[in-house]
Amino acid sequence: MVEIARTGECPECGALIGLKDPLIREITTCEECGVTLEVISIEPLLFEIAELEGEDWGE
Amino acid sequence: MTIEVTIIGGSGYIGGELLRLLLIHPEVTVKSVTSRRLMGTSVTMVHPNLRKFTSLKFQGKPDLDCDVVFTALPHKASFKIVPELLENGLKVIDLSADYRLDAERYAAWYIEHPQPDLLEKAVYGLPELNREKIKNATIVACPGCMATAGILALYPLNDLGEDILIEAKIGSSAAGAKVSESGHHPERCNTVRAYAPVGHRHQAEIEMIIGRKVKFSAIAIDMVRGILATAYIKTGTKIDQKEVWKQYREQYKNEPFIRLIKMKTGLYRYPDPKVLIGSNFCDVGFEIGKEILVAFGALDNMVKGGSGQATQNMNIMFGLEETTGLLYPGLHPA
Amino acid sequence: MTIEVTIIGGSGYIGGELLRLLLIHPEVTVKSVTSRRLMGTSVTMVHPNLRKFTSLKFQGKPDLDCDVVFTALPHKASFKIVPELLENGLKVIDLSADYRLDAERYAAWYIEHPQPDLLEKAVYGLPELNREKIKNATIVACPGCMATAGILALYPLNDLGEDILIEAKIGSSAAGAKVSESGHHPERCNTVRAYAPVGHRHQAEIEMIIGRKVKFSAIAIDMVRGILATAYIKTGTKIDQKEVWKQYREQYKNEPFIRLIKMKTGLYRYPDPKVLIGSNFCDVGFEIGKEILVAFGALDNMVKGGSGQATQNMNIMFGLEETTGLLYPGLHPA
Repeated sequence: MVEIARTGECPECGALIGLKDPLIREITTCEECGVTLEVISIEPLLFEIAELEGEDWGE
Repeated sequence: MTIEVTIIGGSGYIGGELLRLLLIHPEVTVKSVTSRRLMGTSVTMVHPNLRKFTSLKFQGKPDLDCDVVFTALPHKASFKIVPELLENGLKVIDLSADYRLDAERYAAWYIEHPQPDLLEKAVYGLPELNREKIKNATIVACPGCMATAGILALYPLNDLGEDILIEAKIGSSAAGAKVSESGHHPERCNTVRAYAPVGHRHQAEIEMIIGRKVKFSAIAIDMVRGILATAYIKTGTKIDQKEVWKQYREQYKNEPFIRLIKMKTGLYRYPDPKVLIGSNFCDVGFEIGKEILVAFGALDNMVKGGSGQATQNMNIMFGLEETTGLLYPGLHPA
Repeated sequence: MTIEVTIIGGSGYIGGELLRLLLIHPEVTVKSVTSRRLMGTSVTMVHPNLRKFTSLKFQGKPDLDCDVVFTALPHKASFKIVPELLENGLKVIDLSADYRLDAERYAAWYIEHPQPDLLEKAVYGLPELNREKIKNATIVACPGCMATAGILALYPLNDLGEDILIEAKIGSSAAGAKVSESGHHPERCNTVRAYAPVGHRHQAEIEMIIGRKVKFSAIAIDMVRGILATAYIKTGTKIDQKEVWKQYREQYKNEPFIRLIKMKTGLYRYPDPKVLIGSNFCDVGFEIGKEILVAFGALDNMVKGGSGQATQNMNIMFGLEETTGLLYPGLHPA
């Protein structure tokens, strides 16, 4: 069975993200904007921005 | 297909960078490089990075038995030569400001243009916006380095409104090889110098291309190569982020030298010339505030803002794959 | 011929520079890049200059279905992996200090070498001196960056005598990507820091190759990339300049990446890393005083002093033209 990559839209930047055989709660990263996402639905493939502890980046 | 090239005005930094790119360009042979001041001197005396890459000497007269001439002269010097080159049936790629603006703007910023007919024929050499015209051009006027960064940052955006401020932070190589008080190392190092807070001529180019008034300011910072243009657009309302992403993607999705940078993590979240040194990329990005949209354009002023863009135009004019001899990653760290 | 490459330890500056060179090398495909710490992260997150050049992600485990493995790990980490790689019939190019010295010197500077048989097989990866051995090597140990500059400056000289002092001035990228007090920008900028006036391990490599004792000191200066090694040789009498030129020419006349620089005019009269940024050249030169001969070696520590030399070794090991994917002029100014 050829693994079909499902695609869904990044909620942050709208980029199309393809995942083979996605799982609910699976964590992934949007390549275009680097946001960490959590799979919240398989059919259709939907993501939510995963809560991460604030990263200190500023000057 | 070998393109025979002559460079008129090869002793400066832009001339040197043209040589760096063209000497290793797979489809190019550099036939002659001129410099009246350094006639007879080896090119490598002024461009020591090119040792072992060329034994060319600066000539007083250009060898016009070639396919294309790059003119890298101080402003207003091109007027004396370009007409003759075109009459000889040569293609000309000019890196000065002499043929960039339309007649009306040129008169507003300088004086009446001395060669209006030529100005008419000249194509503004920004491939991402003018590719088709550049293909058939006989004279291409390469854009200013800061104008390139500002235009590429703003161009895709639809609702720009009327309140746009662009500030370009720029490195010392953009001031050229000629020594000066302002370029003297003890004075230039660690400076944050507002050398053109108003009235810089690149403003005219940006206004011409994006079709509205802008405020433009240039600040020299402690860097040799690089520009970051930050454009502050008053939007009045909070714009939808995905909509802005869409506008940039639509405009630049097939562009080999534009990268969209707006990241949530990592050290380089927005465009930054630090990772573009020596490369022909322009990194474009943005951020959204309550009543403001900030757009970014970063590039190496000597490559995408100068000799690289000129080479990109040459590739287009001669029907080559546009990235030929230009697909180099920036150095990091450098 | 396509060489399939895996890089073990790709998240550091040397790993990033290997990727910069290998991703645009005409005969190479990069199959995998490992980093335990950054497993699953895109390579471009740590090497943003490589955006649009690769979509590779860091892997925890290397893909060993390849032709050659570059190991760019902290010192002593290679011991754990290299044996297994060799048993798999892979060629290994190691950029650490683990296999550079002979057993005797290694024991003197560190501890008994844990893999004497492997150490025996390892070839010191300085092409200008070891080309034939590198051709048939299965494991190549790439030299230290300062050792490369010091050795190439001294090697051609016959009457070296016994009193040699080498001082290497070096940039911050050589200390690597790991943050530290010494690398903190406000402390590192404008410093002239004698961080290893005695006892630096590159001394052992230089002594091993030129076969006599030397004094070696390393000074960190305000530069990101670059090394200038100045070697002061007490000669007692004034040596004939032409004789010294002859020794250098004889040794290096066919070397594609060595340039002899001793000029009477111009700004760059002696070797200077300023014009070598991003290139694989080592510029070598000298000057003669009443009782002293000063020899110079300049290079980019990340290229000829690291990833470029490693790529040069790969070209030799796989019978490619040695300059393949490496003939780039340095950036100037930069």
